Amino acid sequence: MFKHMSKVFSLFVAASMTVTACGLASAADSKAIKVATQSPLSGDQSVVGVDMKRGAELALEQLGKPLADMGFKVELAPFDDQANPDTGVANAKRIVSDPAILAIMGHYNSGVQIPSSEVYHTSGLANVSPANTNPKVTTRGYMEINRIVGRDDVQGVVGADFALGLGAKTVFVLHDKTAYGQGIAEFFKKRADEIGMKVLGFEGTEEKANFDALLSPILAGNPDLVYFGGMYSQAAVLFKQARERGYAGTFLSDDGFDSSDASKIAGQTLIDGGGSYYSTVSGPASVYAGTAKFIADFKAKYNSDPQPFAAQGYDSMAIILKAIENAAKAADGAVPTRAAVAQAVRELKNFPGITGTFTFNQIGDPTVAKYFVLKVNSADPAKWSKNSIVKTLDIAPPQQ
Amino acid sequence: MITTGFRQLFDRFNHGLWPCAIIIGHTLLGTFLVYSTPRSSLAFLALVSSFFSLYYFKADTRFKIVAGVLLALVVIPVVGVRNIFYLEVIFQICVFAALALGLNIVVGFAGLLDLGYVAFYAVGAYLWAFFGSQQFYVLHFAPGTQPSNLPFLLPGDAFYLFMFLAIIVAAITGVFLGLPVLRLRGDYLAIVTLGFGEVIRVLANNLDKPLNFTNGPQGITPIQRPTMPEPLVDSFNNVFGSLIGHQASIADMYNVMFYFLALAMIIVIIFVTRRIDDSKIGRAWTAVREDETAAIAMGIPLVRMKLAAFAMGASFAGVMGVLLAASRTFISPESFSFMQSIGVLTMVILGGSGSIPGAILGAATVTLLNLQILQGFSLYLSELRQSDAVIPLINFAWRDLSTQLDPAKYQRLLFGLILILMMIFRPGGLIPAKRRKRRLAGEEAVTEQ
Amino acid sequence: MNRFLQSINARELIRPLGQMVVFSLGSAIVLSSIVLTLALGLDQTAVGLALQDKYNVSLYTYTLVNLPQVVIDGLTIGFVYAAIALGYTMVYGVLEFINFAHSEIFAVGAFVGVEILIALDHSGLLRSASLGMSYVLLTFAIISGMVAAGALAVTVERVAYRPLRGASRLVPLISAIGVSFLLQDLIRLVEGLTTGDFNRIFPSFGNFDQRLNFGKLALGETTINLGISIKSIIVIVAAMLMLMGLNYLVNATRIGKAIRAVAQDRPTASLMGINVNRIISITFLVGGLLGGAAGVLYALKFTRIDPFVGFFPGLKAFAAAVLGGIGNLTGALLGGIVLGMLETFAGSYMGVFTMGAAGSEYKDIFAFSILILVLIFRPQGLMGENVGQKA
Amino acid sequence: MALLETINVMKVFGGLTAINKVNFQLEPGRIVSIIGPNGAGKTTFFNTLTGIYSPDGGEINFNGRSLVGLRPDQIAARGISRTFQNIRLFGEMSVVENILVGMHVHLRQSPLATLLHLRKFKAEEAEAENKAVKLMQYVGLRGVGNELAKNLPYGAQRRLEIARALAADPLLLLLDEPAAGMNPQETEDVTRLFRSIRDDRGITILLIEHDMRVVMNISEHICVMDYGEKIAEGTPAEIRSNPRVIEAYLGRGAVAGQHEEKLI
Repeated sequence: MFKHMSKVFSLFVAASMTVTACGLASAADSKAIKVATQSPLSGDQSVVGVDMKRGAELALEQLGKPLADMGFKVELAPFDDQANPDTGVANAKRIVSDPAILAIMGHYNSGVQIPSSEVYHTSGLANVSPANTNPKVTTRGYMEINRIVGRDDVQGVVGADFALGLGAKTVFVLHDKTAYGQGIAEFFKKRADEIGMKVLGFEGTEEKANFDALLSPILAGNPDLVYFGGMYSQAAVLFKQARERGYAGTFLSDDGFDSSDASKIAGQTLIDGGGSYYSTVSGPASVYAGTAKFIADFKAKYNSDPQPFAAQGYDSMAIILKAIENAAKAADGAVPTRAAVAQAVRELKNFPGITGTFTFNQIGDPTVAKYFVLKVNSADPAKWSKNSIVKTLDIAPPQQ
Repeated sequence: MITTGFRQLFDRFNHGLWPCAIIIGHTLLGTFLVYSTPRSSLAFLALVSSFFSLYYFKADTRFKIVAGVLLALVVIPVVGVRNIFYLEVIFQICVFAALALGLNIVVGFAGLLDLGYVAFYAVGAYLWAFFGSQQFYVLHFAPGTQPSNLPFLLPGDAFYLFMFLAIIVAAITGVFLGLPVLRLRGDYLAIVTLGFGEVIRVLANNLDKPLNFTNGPQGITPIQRPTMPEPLVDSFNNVFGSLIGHQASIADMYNVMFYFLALAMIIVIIFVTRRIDDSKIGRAWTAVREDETAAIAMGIPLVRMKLAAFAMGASFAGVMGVLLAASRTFISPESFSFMQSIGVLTMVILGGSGSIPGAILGAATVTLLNLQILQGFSLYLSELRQSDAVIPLINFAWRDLSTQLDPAKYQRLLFGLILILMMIFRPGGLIPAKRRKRRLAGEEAVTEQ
Repeated sequence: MNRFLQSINARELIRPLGQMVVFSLGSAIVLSSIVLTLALGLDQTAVGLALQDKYNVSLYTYTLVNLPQVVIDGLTIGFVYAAIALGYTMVYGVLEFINFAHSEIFAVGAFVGVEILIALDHSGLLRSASLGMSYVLLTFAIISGMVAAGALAVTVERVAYRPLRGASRLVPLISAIGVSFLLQDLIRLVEGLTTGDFNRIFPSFGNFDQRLNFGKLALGETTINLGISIKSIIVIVAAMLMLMGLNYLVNATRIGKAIRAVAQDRPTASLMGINVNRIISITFLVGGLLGGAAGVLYALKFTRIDPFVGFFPGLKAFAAAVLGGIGNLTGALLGGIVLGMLETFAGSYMGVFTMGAAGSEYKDIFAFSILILVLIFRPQGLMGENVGQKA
Repeated sequence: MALLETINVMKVFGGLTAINKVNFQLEPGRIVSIIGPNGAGKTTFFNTLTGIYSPDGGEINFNGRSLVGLRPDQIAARGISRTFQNIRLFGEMSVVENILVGMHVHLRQSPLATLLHLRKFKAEEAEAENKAVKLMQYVGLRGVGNELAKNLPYGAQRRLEIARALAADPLLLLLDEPAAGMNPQETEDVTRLFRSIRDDRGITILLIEHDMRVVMNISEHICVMDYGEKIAEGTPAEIRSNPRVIEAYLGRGAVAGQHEEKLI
């Protein structure tokens, strides 16, 4: 037995030696630039995390040309934060200690982004976040930290205003007990109270399958609208079960609902009754031609539909590449410093992405977040991209 | 055959002045490698592994102490400030080693399988997170809706007080949980502690209403750190500045400081554990683990001894929780998942249940695997995939390799494999626990077999 | 044929049915009276007034009108737990060993069943199937899931548990935890390599999503549709069949006799010429078959599965098995029903009774607290026998 | 006054009465045996005395105080030590440590003294170690202090178990089949050991034994159990000729035959 162990061990040593050797070899290239990504690539949140990374990968592949023409070799350095703050911080420190890395696209979990970005901040590494909606991400006022998604206190408000516009008088607010879902739901509830809607209940649940118990108080109250803050994987299951139990009102959810898998799960139940809506920053094909192309390209490359935040991953990477390009031009084609890249990200004006046009304010929020509210039009997952815009809102984030 | 060859080689050099030479050589080589190739995983492994040649080779104790102190207090901080990733890895090894040592008391010494160990870690972390942040003034606000510019409840230096408080609070939590469940049979206990771990996590996730104690899934931030004495920063820079190559910032120094704190905690924990293990309590634990019925018939109060083990393990985790909260300045329920408990258990089992050096080796191995080696492999594969490289013989382009095969994704698989293989082939772990040989007066010399 | 019929012991088939009825009614009545008493007591307090304000009905009426549906929901999930718990309890009864990996065996069953249905869906067979055919296809998927899970369970036992027999109790348990984690990532790996995505969705076909409505109950300004979906009925019926079949196997067949003998006294059974290893393999096979079937049923009921789908239902089912008295088949049924009911009652009413301070997010904790309480006062579980410690 | 006294002690498992109203008195300083066929309830009686089972009725008094309701460790602390029918040593601990565990109740060792290795801690440990080595030698084990208990040969394990029990300085020593599995020479040795334990240390001994040579050789008093009841009590000579005992051991027919023989 021990013999085997030593064999395994020597294999292992040999393997790590190769890794090191190759690592050394590639670092030698003077115009090599790396952009890191951090998202959960393992565990149960990897569904979203992997596609976020793929979005970035696709962006690098499609948009890396200007930099390549300038003689740079841009590489992706994908990290797995395992949705775990400890791993995230360790990776962050590894990332900042690699001088070839000029920027980082990440994270999915605010719980990982906040401690990790402390590290980026101290090293002056530009971070563009595709998914973290927690206000704390930007309210710390760090120069390097930006995000392209709206804040909880914006999207929740958008949802509530839209619900009122639909004529909803009573609502039941649910969320998935994650920083993301609960954040949005809290602000939805707050806004709903302010504008005079009656909030019948406010509940969080980590349940992924059996919503029966939760549905009893909902059906007893028969609200005009049910709001879910969280991801489609829970929301669609919940909506389906509610509809099957005879709920006839309207469903509303957030940008975590923007996945064709939602209709794969819930199908016709999303169309019945008062129908289903979701707010999103990711513009539909009819407004942004880029979105349709992105979905098609993504599907061609990875053989599956992009999950929520894949498009944001794409845009974050696009912004980073553009900023590096600008900074490199300012430096006369030399490899720019991290500070210059961070500065360049902040200074981008009206950058056209596939999920919006981005300009960052002084704390790194997009100055105007464009929100769409979409209606699910078909039970067929293939027609998800045909969902129609029912409302468009431009909202500036709070200035703190 | 390789093993015996290796052992012969080892024995040949393990006497006289050889060990000192090897230790010095190993350390110097490691330091040199890390210096010359600042981002090579292998160089770093070479440096870290010098702790183990320090442990394995027979040398004068005074020499070992001096070498160990130099390595831990000079080499690691200097190397760590040059490359903060290394310091972070070492820091995490220390934190997990402390946790593994704590769990080792419960699982290894007393034989109680605790699958919810991070619950106590969470208790300590949230203790300081609540009192060391603005959370006290947020009690009546829903998560995310609090006003900004709130004052802090306590000064940052209360941190040191809370390290002591955490010992007590976590121990009380341990007793509180232990009292009802420690009468249960071993395998029931495992499941109940698993449930308890989940309960604590769910509580942390949900105690944002009716009163907002934990800020729910949003987590608590900012959490204060103890103040950093300015002279320390200055003198560090004066002494080591030239070695490091740049001036250490306050943030760097905090990294060093928390590393020192974690290291100090490990030393305290090892000291306490060894002393207790070598007393009637330690013997009682082992007796309980070996045979409960015989132990109780010898007058050992079963429940009280199990509670003692539980409380002691819990208190170690509690202290490390406080340390973690302060070093991260942020705490959220995601840090305390079942996965973490299993991770710590894996460390204990891999190193050797009941073995103190084993727990440390286990923590180091798993942490290095997770943070350095698997991630390193994945990054390497990712680089290959972006290159035009081809595997020569089978003409397979790396580009086509599925990202599903990235090793970093398979942490659970790795933990699972370690647990199964260790149980089947080496249940004693990498460094099996050894009973201390006593020098018994009146006994004739015991011959080694 | 006649001889075969005679050889079937009718009582062994009927007995579990009677027990199910008793347990279901019993737990329903006990829990209902508790919540109704609570509601009556809280009716005129702030709790009742808050509800009056939002729903425009009294707390008592609200509680009463919701009851029938809550009971139906509780029973459905209770039967799911019971079906999974049977696998734990079978193995525990024979080996005194918690098969921690049972939850992943359950998940593998679910994946195999769902993948087969997805493949049928792609081939167009599913959508064109008649009603009768759709039931045949569902049965086929369930059986495939069972076979895969059963084979896996036997393999796992051979590879990861058998070499450890005779070691202290914790050793195989730790190995089982390892197997559980290993399998989660293996499912993910295989699904990821073959389909690129590990979130799988039970295709919609047949009439399983339809709901049988029993009637409407008026509650303030709204009405509540009382009913049960066809898939819930399938789940309950299948769980009943599984329990009856298992009960029969254990109590009225030669293999069952051998299983019981091994459970009671392994060395003696071995001396009597029983091949202990074979019986243990059979036990794992049966546990795996049941787990696989439960997995496909779970996917049918709740639509979406992922590689980690087994963990929570597995934990709950284990709690159910312990609650009922682990090693006892009837106990698993009782534990499942009680746990399902408790959880559903807590989830449905806790939010109202605490004025929203603690809602259904605590229902898992609630289940665990009950488990801990039961273990403190009755460590052998509700139906377990008190086996004295041997000195 | 009797050292140990049981009054109508009962223990019931399910429907089975394992011990039925046993009245038993044990005078200090004696060696007494309990005999009886397999399943007579002897070991259950031991387990009830030592608190592993709590009695379902009756009284148990030891040294003038009731033992009912006490935990096994509390009973052990009162001065009852025991060995087990199927040896239960702490296999992964060394021989000396096994004996040290037996001293658990007598060691003071405050936490502070333990952590700081105060002088009184060191002195106590050293003294305990010395005592352990002496005990080892007393039961006839030499040079194995650092061996793991599981590595000892069978006979040595039996001796070690006795040493461990003696380490607690008990008033009463309960031995459950201490000579089982031993050859005649070993049996003779341990029998001598038991007698010296009583003679040198004044420890009262109660033993369960099947080997009648041991029983008849060593016991001053014998108690016979069958079907959970005490059926006879007396000196070895009395027991040897007691018809109920012969009946219990040989079956009813044998006794009837014997009677017939006498009648004729």
